Order: sequence, then C-alpha cells, then structure tokens
Amino acid sequence: MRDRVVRWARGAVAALVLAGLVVAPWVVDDYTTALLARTLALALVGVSVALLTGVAGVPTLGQTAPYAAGAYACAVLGSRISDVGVVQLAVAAGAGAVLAALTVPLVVHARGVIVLMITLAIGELVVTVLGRWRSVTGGTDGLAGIPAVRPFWGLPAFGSDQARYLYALVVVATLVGAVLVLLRTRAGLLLRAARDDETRLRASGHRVPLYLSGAHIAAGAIAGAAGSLLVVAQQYISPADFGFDTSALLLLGVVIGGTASVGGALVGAALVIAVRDWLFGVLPGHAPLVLGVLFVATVYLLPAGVDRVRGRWRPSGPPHRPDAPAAPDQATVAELRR
Amino acid sequence: MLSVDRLCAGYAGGIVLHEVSLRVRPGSIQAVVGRNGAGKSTLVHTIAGLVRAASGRIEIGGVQVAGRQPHRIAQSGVGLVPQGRRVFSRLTVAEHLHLAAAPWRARTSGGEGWTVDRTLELLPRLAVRLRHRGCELSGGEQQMLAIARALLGQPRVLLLDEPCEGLSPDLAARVRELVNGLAADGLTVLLVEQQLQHAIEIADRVAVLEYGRVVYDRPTAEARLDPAPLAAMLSVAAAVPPPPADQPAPRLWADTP
Amino acid sequence: GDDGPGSSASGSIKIGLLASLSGTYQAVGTEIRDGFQLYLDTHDGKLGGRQVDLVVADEGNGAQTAVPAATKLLKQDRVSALTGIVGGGSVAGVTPLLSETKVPLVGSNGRPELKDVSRVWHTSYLSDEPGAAIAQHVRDNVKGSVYAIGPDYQGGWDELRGFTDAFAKIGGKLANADGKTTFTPFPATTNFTPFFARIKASGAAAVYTFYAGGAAVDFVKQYAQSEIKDIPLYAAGFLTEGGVLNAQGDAARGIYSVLNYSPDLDNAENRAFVAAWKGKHDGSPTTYALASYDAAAVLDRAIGAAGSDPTPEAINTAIGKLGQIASPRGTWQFSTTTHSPVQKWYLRQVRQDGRALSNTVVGDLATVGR
Amino acid sequence: MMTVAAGTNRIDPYLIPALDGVAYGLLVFVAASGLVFCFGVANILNLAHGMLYAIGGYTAAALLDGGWASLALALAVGVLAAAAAGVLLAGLLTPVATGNHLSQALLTFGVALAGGSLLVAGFGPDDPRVRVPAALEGSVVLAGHRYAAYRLVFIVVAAVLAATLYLVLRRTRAGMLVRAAVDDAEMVACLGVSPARIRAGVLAAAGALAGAAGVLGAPIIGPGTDTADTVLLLSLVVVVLGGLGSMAGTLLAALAIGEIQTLGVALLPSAAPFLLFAAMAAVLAVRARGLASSWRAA
Amino acid sequence: MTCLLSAEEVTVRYGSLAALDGVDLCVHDGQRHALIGPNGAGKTTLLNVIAGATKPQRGTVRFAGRNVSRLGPAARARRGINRIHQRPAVFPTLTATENVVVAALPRVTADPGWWPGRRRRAARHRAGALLEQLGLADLATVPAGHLAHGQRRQLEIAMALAGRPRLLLLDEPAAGLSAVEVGRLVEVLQALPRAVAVLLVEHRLDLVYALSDAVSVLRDGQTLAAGTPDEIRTSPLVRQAYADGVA
Ligand SMILES: Nc1ncnc2c1ncn2[C@@H]1O[C@H](COP(=O)(O)OP(=O)(O)OP(=O)(O)O)[C@@H](O)[C@H]1O
Ligand SMILES: Nc1ncnc2c1ncn2[C@@H]1O[C@H](COP(=O)(O)OP(=O)(O)OP(=O)(O)O)[C@@H](O)[C@H]1O
Ligand SMILES: [Mg+2]
Ligand SMILES: [Mg+2]
Repeated sequence: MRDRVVRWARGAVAALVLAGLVVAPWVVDDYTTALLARTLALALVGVSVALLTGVAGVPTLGQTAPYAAGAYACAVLGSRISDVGVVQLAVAAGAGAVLAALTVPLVVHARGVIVLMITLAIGELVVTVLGRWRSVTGGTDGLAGIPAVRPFWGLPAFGSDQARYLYALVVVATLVGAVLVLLRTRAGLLLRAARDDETRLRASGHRVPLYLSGAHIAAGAIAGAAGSLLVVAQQYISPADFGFDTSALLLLGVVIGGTASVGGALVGAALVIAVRDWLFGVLPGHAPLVLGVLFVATVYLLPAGVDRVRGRWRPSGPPHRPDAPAAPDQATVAELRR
Repeated sequence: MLSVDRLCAGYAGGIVLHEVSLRVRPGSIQAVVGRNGAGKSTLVHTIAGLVRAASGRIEIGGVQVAGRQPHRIAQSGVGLVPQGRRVFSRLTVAEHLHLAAAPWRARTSGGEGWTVDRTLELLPRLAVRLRHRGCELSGGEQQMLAIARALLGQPRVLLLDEPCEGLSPDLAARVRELVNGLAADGLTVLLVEQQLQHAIEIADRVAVLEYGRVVYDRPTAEARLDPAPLAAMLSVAAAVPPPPADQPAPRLWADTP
Repeated sequence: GDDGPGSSASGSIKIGLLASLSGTYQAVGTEIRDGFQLYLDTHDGKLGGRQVDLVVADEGNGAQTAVPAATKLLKQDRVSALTGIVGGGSVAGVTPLLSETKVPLVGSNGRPELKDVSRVWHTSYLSDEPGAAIAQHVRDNVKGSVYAIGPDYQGGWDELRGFTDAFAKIGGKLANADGKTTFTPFPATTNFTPFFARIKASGAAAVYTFYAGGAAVDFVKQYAQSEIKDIPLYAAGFLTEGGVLNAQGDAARGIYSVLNYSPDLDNAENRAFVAAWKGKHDGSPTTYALASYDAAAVLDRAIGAAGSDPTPEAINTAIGKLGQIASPRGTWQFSTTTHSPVQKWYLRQVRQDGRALSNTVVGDLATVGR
Repeated sequence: MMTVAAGTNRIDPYLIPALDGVAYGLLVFVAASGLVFCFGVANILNLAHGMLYAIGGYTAAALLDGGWASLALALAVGVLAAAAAGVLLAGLLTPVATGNHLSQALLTFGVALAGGSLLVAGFGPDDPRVRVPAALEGSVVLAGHRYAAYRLVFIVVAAVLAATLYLVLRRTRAGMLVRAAVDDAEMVACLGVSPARIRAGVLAAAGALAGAAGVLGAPIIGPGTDTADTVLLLSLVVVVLGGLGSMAGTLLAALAIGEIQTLGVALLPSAAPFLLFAAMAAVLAVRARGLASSWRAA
Repeated sequence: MTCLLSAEEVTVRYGSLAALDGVDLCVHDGQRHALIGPNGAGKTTLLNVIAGATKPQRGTVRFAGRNVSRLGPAARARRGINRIHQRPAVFPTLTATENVVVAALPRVTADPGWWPGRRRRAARHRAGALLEQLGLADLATVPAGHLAHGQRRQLEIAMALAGRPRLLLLDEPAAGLSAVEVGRLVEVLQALPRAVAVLLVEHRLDLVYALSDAVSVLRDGQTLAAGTPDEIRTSPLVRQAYADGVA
C-alpha cells in the first residue's frame, strides 16, 4: 500500500520534472538554458557514476576519465572531421568505452576505498595527459573555437542555447531510458547481487569479474557520450572540466540522489552542479561556504536518500590472511544488520 | 528482576512484537520458543536496547529501561549472547576477553565473579585460540567466544539467543548445565531455544511466541507433566520423520515454465 | 523598447567583473576586485560619465566554474563589458561566449594564446613578456649559464619560454642538462629540493624562474634553506608579489624580479593610486590591482568615447582607438595586434623598506609589446 | 650552521633527494596520522582532515614568533582547537555513524568546504608567514650537502608518533574498543560502552593529531588556501596505500610517497607529473589482485 | 564404484595450526554423506576446500572424474557443486525471490529463442516453486536482509537447490531452524532426486542418522572414522572423540 503510493509519487515527480525540462527553454532566460544544458551533460556522467557506485557497488572517482576521453574525441572530431552530432556522440561513447576498457584490469579486482583511490589516480593521470599533450588537446588552456554542431546530416548547426539544450535533453533522455531498461533485465539483478555479496554470487556459479567489467565499460560509454554533450553545450573544453572537483561533486551528487537509483543520481548530480554554478554567479566569494553548509544540511534532511548505500561500502571487512580467501562463513557481521 | 509489559516493537517494515508480557524472577530461567520469524530475536534485541520499543515497559530490577541506549542497559547489568555470534572479527580472542572483562562490577547475587581464567576453564577450546582473530574461528568457537564475552561482563540478567547453535552436542549440554548453575546462583536468564526438549530441561518457565504474541506461558513443571499442548503448538511431532521409501522425482526439478 | 544590453536610458551601465573570490587564486582575485572598485570609488562610481552597476561573479579555481559564472554575467545580467578573470584557462573558456554575445573583455590578468582577439583586451601583459624583458639584463650580469625552472602548465610554459627564447637569441646559455627548461608538476609540487639538487649539479651561475601563490612561497623558502641558496635568483615578478612576499619573509631577501609595476614608481598617477589604495587597504597595491585599476580606466575612457548609446560593440570599437593611456605604471598603449599593453618593465629587488620587505625598483628594463 | 658529517667532494645529486624523501615521507606520515587513526583504524571517513590540519597551521602562523615558548603555546592551542573541531565533527556525524562511507564523505566534505572558507575568511587569502625558532630556521650540512634543519625534526616526531599510535591501538583497552566498534558498534554498546563516546574520542584524537601535525608542519606545508586539499589528498593516498590501519604499512607508504616525490622526480624528471598517481594505481591494483601478498607482511 | 567427489590428502594450515591434515573423502553419486566432529575439527574448512573457497596447501579435489583443484568457486558451482554456508549468506537488498533467481540463473536452460527475459522467467518460475517448498512463499517479496535468522538459512537452502547441484554441500542446515522447519528441511532433502549427492555437516545427530547413508568423523583436521550411520553410532571411539572435543 505505502509502496504503491511511494511508487506513484515517484512516477508523478519524474513526469513533472521531465515536463518541466521540456518546456524550460521557453520559460527561462538564455543563461538558465545554457546552465541547464551544461548541467545535463554532467548529470549524465552522474548516471554513469551511479551505475558503478550504487548499482554495481564499485565506488568511483574516475568517471571524469572516460568523460574527458569522449569530450576530447568529440572536440577533435568536431574541429577536424565532422560536425554531425550523432557521429560525434557515437565516437565519444566509443572513446569513453575504450578508455574504460583499458582501465578494467586496474579496477575490476579492487573494492571499496581502494577502487576509489585507483579511479582517482586514473582521473588525475588522464587530466595530466590532457594538460601536456598540447598538439591535440591545446594544453591546460583547453580547446576553444570548436565549431557548432548539427544534430544530423542536412540539418542546420545549432545557433541558440535552446537548440543546444533540447539536443542535450533528447540524448540524455534516450540514454537514461536505455540504462533504466537495462537495469530491469538480468544484468541489473546480477549487478545488485554482486554489490550485496560477491562471494555468494561466485558460490552460485556467476562470473563476477565479467559483469563488473561490462558495467565499467558501459558506464565509460555513457560518460563518453556525456562528454560530447559538454562540447555541444560549452563549445570549449579544458582539463579543468575533468578535474578532481568534478569527480568529487558528481559522487556527492549521486550520494544525495540515493546512490542506487539512476533517476536520483540524475537529479542529485544535476542539483549539485547547478547549485554550485549558480552560487558562483550570485554569491561571489561565498559559494564554497554555502555549498558546504548545503551538503551538511542534506545529510540531515535526506537521511533516506543518503542512507540507501550498501554493499561494498560496508567496512571493508576483516583483514584476511592473503593465503586464505575470505571464507564466506566468516565474513563480518555488519551486513546482517539492516 | 526482568519484566516486560505489553511491549510492542518492530522495524520500519512494521510491528513485530504485539503486547508481549513476561516476568522473569531473579534466579530463574525463562525459555522462549517459537517458529522462525516469530519474533524471539526481536524480543531479545528490544530488551537489550538494539531495537526501539514502540510502546510498553521493560523493567530491570524495577527500573524502567525501555528507550534507553543499549550501553546504558548493558551498564545496568544486562548481558547478551546474540544470535549469529557477532564476535569482533578483527580482535583476537584474548582481546575479546580483555575488553569484555569488567571485574570492577560487583556481582549483586551470590557466586564468584567471572574471570578470564574461569571462562577459559569452562571453554578450553578458546584457550588454545587466544591469538586468533574473531574471523578466523570456526562457527562453534565463535559461539563459545560470544558466551564468554557475555559472562565476563558480570551480568545480572543474561539474554541468550540460541546460545547452543553450532555447538557440538556435548558442549551444548555443558552450556545448558552452566546456565542452570548460573541461575541457581541468582542470575536471571532469558533463553531463546529452538529445541523444545532442551528448553524444558533447564527452564523454570517456557513461553511460546507466535507471530509476535505470547500464546503460551507456563511453568515447565506443568509442561513436563503434559507436553502435548506445547508440542502441538510447535508441531514438534513433525520434526524428524523416518526415512521414507523411494520418492518420485518431484516437480522441483522440472525446468519447464 | 530595448535600450540594449547593460545600459539604460537613465545613463547607467552594467559592467561584469569575474575574478577568483574563492579557491587557490583568491588572493589575486581579491586584488583585482579591489583595484577596479578603487577606480570607481575615486571616480564617483562612474565610468564614461555613466553610473556603473558592477556585477561581480566568482571565477573559482578555473574554467569549469568560470564559464557558468561568465554565462550568467553575459546572458542574464547582460553586461556591456566584462573585466577581471585571473586564469588564462578561464579566459579561453569565456571567449566563445564573447563572440556569441559580442561583448568585449578588458581582462586584467591571465591571457592565453588566442586565435581571435577582436573582443579581448588585456591591461596586464602577455605571459612571455616578463622573461623577454629581463633576458638582456641577466645576460649582461651573470657570468655563466642560467638554470630555467618553472611550473608545468600553460602559464609556466609561456613565462619560461619568453625568457629562454630571448636569452638564447642574445647568446645566453642554459645550464639545464638537456638545454631545456625544467618544469615541475603543478600544482602537485610542494617539495622543490630534488630540483635544487639538479640545479646544484648543473653548476649554474644563476636561476631564472616563475612561480606564483603558494608554490612561490614554498619555492623561495626552500631555496633559502637549500644548498643553492647563494646562487642568485631571477624571477618574473609574481614570485615575490603581494601577499606571498610576507609569507616568504627573510627567505625572499635579495631576489631580483621583473615586473611592469612597483608601488614605489615615481609619477603622479602612481602617487595618487598608492595613496588611495593605502587609505582603504593594508599594505601596498600589487600589479594585479593596478591592472584592474587600469582596466577601469580603459573602460572609463572607452565608454565616454562610445557616444550616447554605448553598446558593447561601440565600447569595443572605442577601446581600439584609445591611444596612449596614462597609468600608475607609466604611460602605455594597446598593441594593435595582440590587444595587450606595450609597456615598460622594471627590475626590482626584495629589500628592507622600513620594517617590512618590499620590491624596490633598481632599474628600468626594456619596453616590450608587439 | 653546523657540520654533521664531513662531506665527500664527489657531488652526488641523488643523495639529498633520497634523504629528503625520508624526511618528506615522515612529514607526510605525521600529517596523515590523524586520518590513519580516524579512517584507517576507526573506519570513519573524514574528508575534513585537511581542514583540521589547516587549523593547526593557521594557529602556528598566528602564534609563532620565533621563540621556543611560542612553539609550545602554538602546539597546545593548535591541538586543543583541532581536537575541539574533531568533537564537533563527531557530533555532526551522529546520523551517518554506521560505517556508511559515502554519507560520511558527503557530510565531512561539506564541513571541509565550509570550514575551509571560514578559515580563509578569518585569516585572509594570503599565505601567512610562519616563524620557527631561529635554531630550526637554518640549514645543516650533511655529507657535504646543505639541508634544511627543520625537516630533520620530523624524523624524530614521526618515529615517536608511529610507536605511540601502535602501542595505543594494540595494547590499550581504548584501542581495542575502537577496533571493536569498527566491526560491530552495537555489540560494543552491549558491553556497556557508548559508541558515540568512542566516536567522539576518535575524532578528538584524530583532530589533536592533525592539529599537532598542522603546527609542526606549518613551516613546510604551510597554511594557505590549498593546504587542506593537499594534506587531505596526500593523507588519503598514504592511508589507503598503507593498507588501512596497519601502522607499519602506513609508515612504509608514507616513505614511498616521500621518495617518489623526491628521488623519483630527481631520477625521472620527465615522468614527474605521472609518478605519484601511476605508482599508486599500480600498487593498489596489483595488491587488489593479490599478486603481491607478501607486500603487506613487509 | 568411483567417487563423484574425492578429496585426497587435503591439508590446510593456518600458521602452526593444521585445520585439515591429510584428509581423504569420497562421496559417491547420489550418496548422502554426513560429516561430523567436534567444534573446530575442520568440517567447514573441508567444505570450503571442496567448493573452491579455500586453497589447500596440499591435496587434490576431483569432481565427476576431473581434477577441479585449480578451478575457482564459480567454475565449480557451474559444474554442479552448490553449497550453503554455516553463517547464512544471502543478498540482503534483494528480495527472497530475486535471491533464488540469481542463484538459479547460471544453470537455467531455457529453450533457445531470442525473446529477451526468457531465462529470467524460467529462473523466476523455479524460484517460486522452491520458495513454496521451503515455506517461504509468504516472504517472496521481502528483502533478504529483513528476514529472521532461520528464514535466511532456509532461503539459502533454496538458493543452493536452485543451482541444480550434483553435489550439495550443507553446513549445519538445521541450526537455528524450528521444529517445523527442520521437518520441512528433511522432507526437502529426502525429495531430492537420487542422483544428487549431499555432503552434510551437522551437529544434530538425530538428523545425521535419519538422513545419511555414510558418515565421516573429523577431529583436529584428521579423519577419525568413517562408516555407516549404525557403525558410527555404536563406535566408542567416536563417542569418546566427540566428548574429548570438549575437554
Ligand atoms: N531488520 C529487520 N527489518 C525488518 N524486518 C525484520 C528485521 N529483522 C527481522 N525482521 C522480521 O521480524 C520478524 C521476527 O524476526 P526475528 O528475528 O525476531 O525472528 P526469530 O523469532 O528470532 O526467528 P529465528 O528463529 O529465525 O531467529 C520476522 O518476520 C522478520 O522477517
Ligand atoms: N582463516 C583462518 N585463519 C586461521 N585459522 C582458521 C581459519 N579458518 C579456520 N581456522 C581454524 O581452523 C580450525 C577448523 O575450523 P572449521 O571452521 O573448519 O571448524 P568446524 O569443524 O567447521 O567447526 P564448527 O563445528 O565449530 O563450525 C578451527 O580451529 C579454526 O580456528
Ligand atoms: Mg532469532
Ligand atoms: Mg563449521
């Protein structure tokens, strides 16, 4: 009964948000539209973070790496080869997936804070490479003057904030829809099971590393696609767009949104990024203070949202002797307590 | 000593215990039995303060403790052997014992206090595992450690949630003997036990929980004289049927939707 | 009736100021805001005869926060001109917006390499100019090779390239092992001793460097305690400019630096400027504050010259026609090709000045600008 | 200036970086020690650790005047202030106390952001000057190389700190309680000890450690707008690399980072920007695979 | 007769402690084999070695005629070794049904077809039947983390059965179950197809004697005795060993 009400309410809110997003460019000014377009790109990265952190239980601070790969691939493509949006999108997603696939051996066996630090390192390394590979990336000052994108062959290039925003909205809605559908299949179930108890999943005969690699690459592709949206929205990218701040805020946004929920992550990440960008405009000099207070307040106001985190985030377990793989019998007790 | 009065408690999902009332006199053993999921552990946890009481009273030595924090309740002399052992996985056995020992807490009722040596004498298997961490112990050893941990806190009220689970039969018998002796020394015991005959063996009273309600609460003497109603309530007869003849392959193994 | 972005019939005009008011570059950002505000305060809050509605936004740590903040100024507040901006990367990020909204930027600090400068003006300098200005002096005064070291990011590359190119052209020799500048990871480097060991090993007779902010403090303090503390240190002026000098304390004594400004310059504009500054703030003004003050002066004259309807386009055109600008740093003018100042550079040395240390001008260097 | 050892005339450019790596590594260990305790041992993810360090740093900058008495005073005030901030943080952390790292991250990151900007607002955006006692200000000559005297202090401080931490954690009842609470806070409560008290104690101690490190480290990693981030990042790297709570591992990790940042940079200057993170990712990934099981025993 | 499962010379050492010291074990096809012994005898460790969760220092494990010593737990499960753990291990955020579905997935063989979700539907169907059998049907939609201890144990039994084992490893399946549930468990085990072999660790000897047709006794990591339930029941050696385990 209560469940049904909650589900209904959630559906209603989602529909309202979607409707609001569709009409937004006609009711708000250019600035807000531009801000929203940029935010959508970042929110899509947030979705990929949630896919890994919440659904699969592999917390990540490194989704900026495939995001950057997608963005730079798209920018280089855009300024040298093709200004067609769908081509850029596909190439960006591919670049993100390839980068994620390259890093799979690093992350797939690690868990908890360890992955967090490995992915942080990957993100930082990618930013360093971007800053130094000047012939392609324009160095730390970034790439400016990326030509405007046309969504499809034969259509005109985007000339207004509205057009850019609507393009981003369509792409994000499509990809998020695809993720939601995917999570309703076997794949979603198995990822959640892996998050809950990997050893048990193995004992049932599942190839856990395979699933996690798949999730990692899929998340990389999504982040890559988001990168191409950033290029469209901003027509400028620099390594600063993909720095640690961005990863940290995305992760926090995903936490606020409830970690395991893709819709929540989308909203949470979008909120955090939008609020930050907005604060830097309206409260010059006090944005970090206000943002910090807001984070603290969130923990108190949204205990349900932030407390839904489970799985590998429980204490990383007793330090087992390296020669004795954690006998599942002797796992910590914490997981039993809910 | 321990009295529970019209206690209601549960989880976010809903109320589990409905107006449970029990009265355990000092030095006596109250057994609680019931089907899986009846609410036995919930009752124990509520008394220990780990689950919040929604309404009702819990009194220990005449003091109302419902709503207090678990550590306060523990300080007032409640010891807990939880279901599933819950030993500290990173602490060695010796550290467990050191941590649990509260020699300064005077025992209110007779009998000498529990010391590390005395618990090791009772559970010699632990003595040879002193340097092992909780996560390295076998299931039964963990159970022993959980019992030792509770005893060393010098409790006045002992809550035992299936203390013999995973213990070998003779060790289980010894633990029951010990509990009996403790009660004789004046300790108040609440014992959750699945095997009815073992509960009746040592308890002074036995209560049956069904769907979170007390449906039976009598002295065991009565139950021993006429075990039928109690057994019926728990469907004990169904426990271990004789091995049947060849069975046809059941539908379980058919794989068609 | 639209009277154009930023200005209204009542004769007021909206100017957007974007600077780092939080984060790593907060010290510089604050100076930039205060410099601009000082000009307004000393000119009745008017530029070009119009009451100024100054909209301030926070640039944060770089482009990722600067771009949305600039978008707000340009698209929501619809300012007639943009000023400030600490980071070169932020400027690069903002330029697409400038072409889109056709608003000019009178920047007062960082300046990246840009293809199109038609709407971008800087009152500061190009990053390679300090090095170019001091190269001859170093060549003349140092007997031996010079070790070049700097932070590994665009600003560092430009600053050091300015020096090494000019230095090589006049026959100077670098002491660096491979003849190339050593770049230290930025901002990760907090410990410079391994680099000092290399400098020592190279047998350099002097060191040329560029750091700013926290890295400058670390570099100077560690330099003074290192085994190369007796090797003369030449630097772009930011190494010892403003607050960092205070943090460096005695460790900075004797360092030579090159900059386009020093508070002890002797001219009327500067005396007025420094006096006004000291009336409001502790300590002396920095080159950051000066550049922002000059940006206000540029806007003042350009808006005045833009006629009755100072649209952003008109202001932009007017800036291009300003000619000589009298400033506390001495007279300068915009280069027609780079839109940055053609100005004189000074050699300064950290010396005791009363109770505090200060950057004292010890000589004039070249006039630089393209 | 004093001569500790007669130098050889052969110039060895790697000697000083190697030594400096040790000193720098130990400084990093000292700076990280609060987080080692709080996160590594007690499993409370405290992203405000850098801010606690900065409190110590700013205290040092405000109180140090070049005399020994001021150093003692700054140490006392810095420790108290940071410990108090730790207790405050423990109070704030109550709703997310049950080992939920991401919520803890959210909360402590918020505190770090807000606290950091308050510190900068209070002390100004410029890096303040830190004056250590004159005897420590100079440099000494080791094996013919000049070396900052103050850095040698950390060899002593870190050794004392590591030993103390180890003993407290392994041998005292308080240390056992902290470790037990990580496994099962409810059962600790059932032993009659309040987990909230343990948490407050942990964060107070972590604050005190960070405050002390902030005061002592101020001359090297001085207070400034970026200090908190720098210290937090280095500390996190050290704690995780060190194997979360193992004191020997953490010390080793700190030394490794010190050497990477000095000797590594000296040996492979072109790879310098990548060294730290590449090494970290490689070590963690290898360890996650269990290929280097012996690493931990070292 | 050849063994379905044979463990040979299995040795597991933890430092100076030998949890298993050269243990041999043979379980035939369809055999109900019980493993008893005092606490800390090494029963769980042996199960872990067979399931692939613990690598022995020495010894080999053969299953269905193949050496599986080098395979991990997942690969062994796919070959038909399924288990329950001494401490019930379930996926706490998944519902009871989902738990069983996950366990069933690797071994469902739906008719070939491209229609998505076919395998999952087959698995779901079997999960429903299993939950019904174990009396958990009412709890099908409850997250496993919200189940009582005994219910979790039953759920894990359902999960192990869902994997369609050829060899079922049960570590104290009756511990913590109430009388009715023990009865149901016995029913379920007796209803297993004859071809399924069971290796049962249990301290309740009444169950052991009722269910098994071979018993091995472990003590201190070594096989003390092996035989039919009747032989074991009457062996004074075994009695003494079990009693000695206490002293
Ligand atoms: N954390 C929880 N959240 C929600 N419901 C719970 C939780 N723990 C237990 N329950 C529910 O409360 C009821 C009683 O559980 P409890 O653990 O008290 O049973 P029990 O009598 O101890 O069973 P068992 O004999 O299996 O240990 C069960 O139906 C269970 O599903
Ligand atoms: N990871 C480990 N590290 C060290 N010792 C271990 C480890 N795992 C098990 N042991 C030891 O090995 C011995 C055998 O343990 P095991 O769990 O196999 O016993 P068991 O026969 O299952 O006992 P129980 O009936 O109590 O469950 C025990 O003494 C235990 O302490
Ligand atoms: Mg129970
Ligand atoms: Mg066992």
